[in-house]
Amino acid sequence: MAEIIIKNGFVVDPARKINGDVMDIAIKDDKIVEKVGSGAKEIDARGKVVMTGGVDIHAHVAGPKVNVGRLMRPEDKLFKSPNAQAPYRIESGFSIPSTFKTGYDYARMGYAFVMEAAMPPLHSPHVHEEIHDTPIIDQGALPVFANNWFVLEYLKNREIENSAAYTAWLLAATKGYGVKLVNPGGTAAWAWGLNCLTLNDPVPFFDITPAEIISGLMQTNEYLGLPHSIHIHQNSLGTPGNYEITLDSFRLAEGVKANNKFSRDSVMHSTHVQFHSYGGDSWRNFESKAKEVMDYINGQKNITVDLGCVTLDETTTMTADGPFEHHLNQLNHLKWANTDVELETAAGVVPYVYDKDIKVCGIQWAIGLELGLYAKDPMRTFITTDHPNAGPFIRYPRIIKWLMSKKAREETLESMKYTDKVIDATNIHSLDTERTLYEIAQMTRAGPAKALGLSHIFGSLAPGMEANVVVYDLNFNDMPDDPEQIERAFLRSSNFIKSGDIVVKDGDIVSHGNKRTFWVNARVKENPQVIRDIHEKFLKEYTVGLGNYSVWDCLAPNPYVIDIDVEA
Amino acid sequence: MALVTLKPYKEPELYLECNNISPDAFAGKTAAEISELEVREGKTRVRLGDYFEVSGKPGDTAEQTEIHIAGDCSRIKYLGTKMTAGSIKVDGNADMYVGGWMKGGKIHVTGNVHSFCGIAMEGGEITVDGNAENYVGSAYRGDWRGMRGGTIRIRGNAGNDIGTFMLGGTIIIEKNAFIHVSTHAEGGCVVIKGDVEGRVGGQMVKGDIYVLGKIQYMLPGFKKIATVEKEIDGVSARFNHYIGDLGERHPRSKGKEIYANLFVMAS
Amino acid sequence: MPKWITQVGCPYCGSSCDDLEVLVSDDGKKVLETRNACVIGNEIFHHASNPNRPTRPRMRQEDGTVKEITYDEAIDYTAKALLKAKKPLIYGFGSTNCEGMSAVGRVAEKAGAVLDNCASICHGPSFLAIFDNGYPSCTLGEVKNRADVVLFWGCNPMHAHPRHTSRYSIFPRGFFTTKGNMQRTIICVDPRETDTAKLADIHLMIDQGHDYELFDAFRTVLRGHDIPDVVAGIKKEQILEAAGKMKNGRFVMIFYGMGCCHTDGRNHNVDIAISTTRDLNSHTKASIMAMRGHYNIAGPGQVWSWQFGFPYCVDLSRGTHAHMNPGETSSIDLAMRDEVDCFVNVGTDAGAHFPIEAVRHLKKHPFITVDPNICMASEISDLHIPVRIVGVEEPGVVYRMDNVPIQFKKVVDGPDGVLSDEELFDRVYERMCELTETEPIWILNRGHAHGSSTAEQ
Amino acid sequence: MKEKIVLNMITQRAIEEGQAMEKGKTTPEYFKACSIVEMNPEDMKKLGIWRNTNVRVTSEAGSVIVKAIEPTQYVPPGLAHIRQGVWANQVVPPRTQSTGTPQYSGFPVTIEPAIDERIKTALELVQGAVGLWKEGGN
Repeated sequence: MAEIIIKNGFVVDPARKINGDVMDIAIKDDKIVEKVGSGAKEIDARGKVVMTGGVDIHAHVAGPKVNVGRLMRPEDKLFKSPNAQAPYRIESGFSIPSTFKTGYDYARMGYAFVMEAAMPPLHSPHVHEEIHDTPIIDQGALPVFANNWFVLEYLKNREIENSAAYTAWLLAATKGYGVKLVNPGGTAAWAWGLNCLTLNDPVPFFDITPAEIISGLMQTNEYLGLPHSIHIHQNSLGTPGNYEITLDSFRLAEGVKANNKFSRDSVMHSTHVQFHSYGGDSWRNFESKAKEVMDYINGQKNITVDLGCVTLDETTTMTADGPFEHHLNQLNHLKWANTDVELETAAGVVPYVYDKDIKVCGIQWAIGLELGLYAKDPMRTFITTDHPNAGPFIRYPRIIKWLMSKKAREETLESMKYTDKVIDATNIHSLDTERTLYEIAQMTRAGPAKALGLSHIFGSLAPGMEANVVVYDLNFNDMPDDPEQIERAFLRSSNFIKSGDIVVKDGDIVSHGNKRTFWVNARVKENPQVIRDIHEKFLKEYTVGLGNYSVWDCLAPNPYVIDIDVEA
Repeated sequence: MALVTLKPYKEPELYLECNNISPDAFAGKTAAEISELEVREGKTRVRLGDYFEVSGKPGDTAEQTEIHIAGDCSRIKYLGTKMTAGSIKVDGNADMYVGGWMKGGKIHVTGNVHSFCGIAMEGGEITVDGNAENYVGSAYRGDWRGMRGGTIRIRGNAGNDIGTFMLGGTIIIEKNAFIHVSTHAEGGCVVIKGDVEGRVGGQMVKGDIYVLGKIQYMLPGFKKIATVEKEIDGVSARFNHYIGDLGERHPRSKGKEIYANLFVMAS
Repeated sequence: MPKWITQVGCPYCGSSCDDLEVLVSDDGKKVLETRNACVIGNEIFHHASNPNRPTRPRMRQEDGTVKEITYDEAIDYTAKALLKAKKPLIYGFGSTNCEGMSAVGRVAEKAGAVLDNCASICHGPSFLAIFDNGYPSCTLGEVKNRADVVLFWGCNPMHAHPRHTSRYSIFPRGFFTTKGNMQRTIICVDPRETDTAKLADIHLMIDQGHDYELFDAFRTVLRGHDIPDVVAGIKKEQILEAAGKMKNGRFVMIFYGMGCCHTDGRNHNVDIAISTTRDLNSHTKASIMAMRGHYNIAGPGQVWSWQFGFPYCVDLSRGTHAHMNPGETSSIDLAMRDEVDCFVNVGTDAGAHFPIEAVRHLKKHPFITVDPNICMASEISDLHIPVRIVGVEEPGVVYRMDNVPIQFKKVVDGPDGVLSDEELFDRVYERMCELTETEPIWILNRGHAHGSSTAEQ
Repeated sequence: MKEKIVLNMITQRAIEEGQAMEKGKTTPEYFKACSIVEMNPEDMKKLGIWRNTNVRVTSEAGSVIVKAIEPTQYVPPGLAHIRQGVWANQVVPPRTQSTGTPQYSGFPVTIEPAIDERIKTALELVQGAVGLWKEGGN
């Protein structure tokens, strides 16, 4: 690695309030710098847009349930795998791509960092094995906490300090990045075939409610001062009328203040809100409540969201929300995989076809986009598809196209079989908002980097930042009339420099770059009770020895460890 | 119809994967161009002309193109896969995937075919004068969308997994079949003119099966509801009408459950 | 002083017990004693110190005898054989770590090979069933902590997984199962009265090969329909009794084995077992699990799924994309149809465990064995390359039968100069790159590590 | 008394086989554990043999000499069991029903007394099958 200069591009860097200024971006080794010498390699970006590398706050790209999806869907590969780009590795699959294809496709789109959104702690070695087989992109993973027996016990007794000590231990043991909640209490109930559909449903046996779990983990998170807030997939996902439960969950964050040294303001990241913004009381009168949900978010400062946009593809749903997948399977009767993980969590996987000619799918599509259009603060609203749940991540450029072009939205809406019914049940048709490149950069870069507590390395092109620079073939001053060109430009970048390595040229991979695994090491003062509890549970209830549980260092061979010292 | 003749003159060491022996791939080309078409033998790329003598001239479209393979294709895979129109005739045997993912046109094999004949077929006709191995008209692994249309006629015997995950179309086995007929099917019609060992209609949701011979082991999930007169593929007879698989889920229509039908010729 | 090493993983069966204790000699080279292992596991640890074990590659000579050669020569031979073959088959991985399985993926891609593992002749039909119907399963701790009705269908853990019943499925006391086996109803379906069947409360001695019909009967009964008086040799009353136990259980666990996968119908026996599990979830909580044979035979299914999208029978000969269709791209079919022209047997013994006719077909072409021990395959190979024993001399990640990854440690040093599977395959890959004058492609930029870093605030 | 009997064959694991296999496939333990066929005493009676008699087992795929023993785990009449391994695989049909997995269980075999015939060792069987066996071993 040496010096590179990207010359004369339209720089879009919201973190520095730069909006289309023609500038040079200089790189030395793996950092952005003020200037470089005359020997620097030049990349001509004249007439093209230059941004920092994308940051994906929520995608299922590595680990056991992703792999169950791959394993159980050979038909996702048949005639759907692109030809390998010699001399690089074979790429397989559409909705659940192989690790190689995952790394390559993210890189082609100019993404530098991807957060694996749900890591079952017992399976964390598997998650890390997949991460280190995913080329180019930096990754972290969020262990799941909200149905974990230790957490449920500590929070039932309101022992935040113990909960924090356990959380810190588990983050280090799993090399995890932050605190993920999936269907709090509901997944624990699923171990007996049950669920928690509201915030006050008692969790069987544990004598605690989802609301108490959410509040308790929020307190735990801020007690530790982790870089990221809690990251929550709320109860009652995908059910008509669930927006009220969504709003109830949001309200738990009212008055809670962010405590951290990473310039993060939020205390709750609510993920794939599209699945949680449903009105009506059945699929018959199902309707959008995107406005109600976004109105609330717009009025707050300490909550961030990602969209979870439906892309109208055949895809594979997968979530630690075990009972939801069982429910979905009873609706579509396709194959169903499930894994209940001892003491910790569960997961389910079901293929799903979002058919634009099915009314409900059309409404779901509209809800995701409405959320993105209603958002007043693009720094707190991020573009995702909950990959692969609402669609594969390679559709991000398509979502950008829809958000940037009313024409593109109308074309899709018009192509549906039940256009009028979708219009009746949503507001998409009346929304004229078109997002700008500046806002798109906020929603895919500056915003998620800040929410993850990584704004000191990602999300901006300021000198000193990680040298992630992407060039898109779009003329800032003369954006194309044809929205398809927007999608094409974002799908295959002209150039992508990742940590100082040129990894993509003209949309093709040219290097495997140098990927890293991000994890958080929070040091708390020794807590003998928690240590005793851990030893006891491993002796009595787990089937794996404590000594074989913590992820070996060699499984995350290129670590980026964020150390935190927690003052008692 | 314009005729192209392929005469095999060399046996491959392994097997040839000939996805492009189809009227669609040949249409509008000269014999020389057809000879140049790439086929695979393992990881090596070879030309069609390395193994076949190509003569004649195809039509401008698939529909106008008739392919005659004047010789045995026991080591040729993927004949006529994805074809949409026109015809292929093979003098002799053919290997796996004959007519797989086929959408239209006709294939006639005078000998036997190996497995996966007519896999995920959507339309057209396949006729095999000899026997077929397994997975006639089934789905590709993992796909719930099996055969959707068209007709497969096997004049001899067939093995297991006939019409697995079938949604539409017709499969006729003129002699005997082994096990697993219309497993997981949600439509379509399978006719077995000879005997079947068992597992007929397991996990079947919808669709029809006719067995003109005997079923050695009936599934417990099938229940006899009537004896009916039926005509099927030129045979009129009395059949015992069973419904099932009672162990499987079934859609409801107008308050009634819709079952799969199994008709077994009454002795 | 000899030293006890604790929480050691056992490289034998799919139970992948990780609670063994191994006494290692002063010099760290010899296993003296083991605790907690079953008789078979115990044998593995002691066998490592067998003085007759080969420690150098052995090449077969024209007169049929073998001669020791260097690793460099063996690597060169293997690389050339793989490059020369039009369609090589690399098969095995019954006793290899995931690191080795990952390394071989790179080799296979370069060689345009078919990559297959022992599931092909074992639980392969389970994969076919999972493709068609999914897999509602759980980890073994769920069984220990919750299961009150446990079915063993066509499997015999008392023989094939000796500690399974004591660690997970019948005897252990768990969080909600504090009375252990007293709290569990055990149902066994098997044509023989196996040692597992002897432990069962209900033994359904099924007519061999009629599992599908019996499952169909259970499903039919669960939906409230009548069934014939006898199905698959089992009386209706017995079927109703067993179905009642399952319906009334709070957590029903179905373990199944080769009794389903090795007989007529293969995958569909598992397929309908999965349907039955799904049906039971409308009444109570139910889960199903394949009794995988080896301690890491779930491993290649995982590694190759994330690398290529398929758990086994991965045909990479096209070079551009992976293709899988068991029946076509499966080892036995490839062998019997003469569809491959080079065979590499890794960490298994195809010589002993393939039907002999398939071995004869494979032997027409170059035949290479990579395995720590002398086995039937090594004794008919053109080349035998010994490697370190995973779980004894080589650490690594392994996947237990429930797909839980377990990090197995090493307990003793391997024989001097003997490579691990991963080292061997990486060197074969590098040699293939040299021979083809191409650049090796590694995922992680080797020699360019950032190292640990602390965020500065 | 019959000269031969047709039984339904299965080949499965046994702990003795597992232990011996790990010891080594050329050991006497492996020979003892695997070169046997378990059959119901009634079937032995039909065949007119005593337990521990050598028999020839023949399937569509081949033929092997093994010792008939009384089942260590009960086998009903009509069924026979050879523990998985070298001897079993001399007779296991390689047909897979296009699933990839051979017919390791549920195939018909003919069993006939072979009192004077010798049971071959594992090495002799496997090396013999591929033309590498030399008398006296190698």
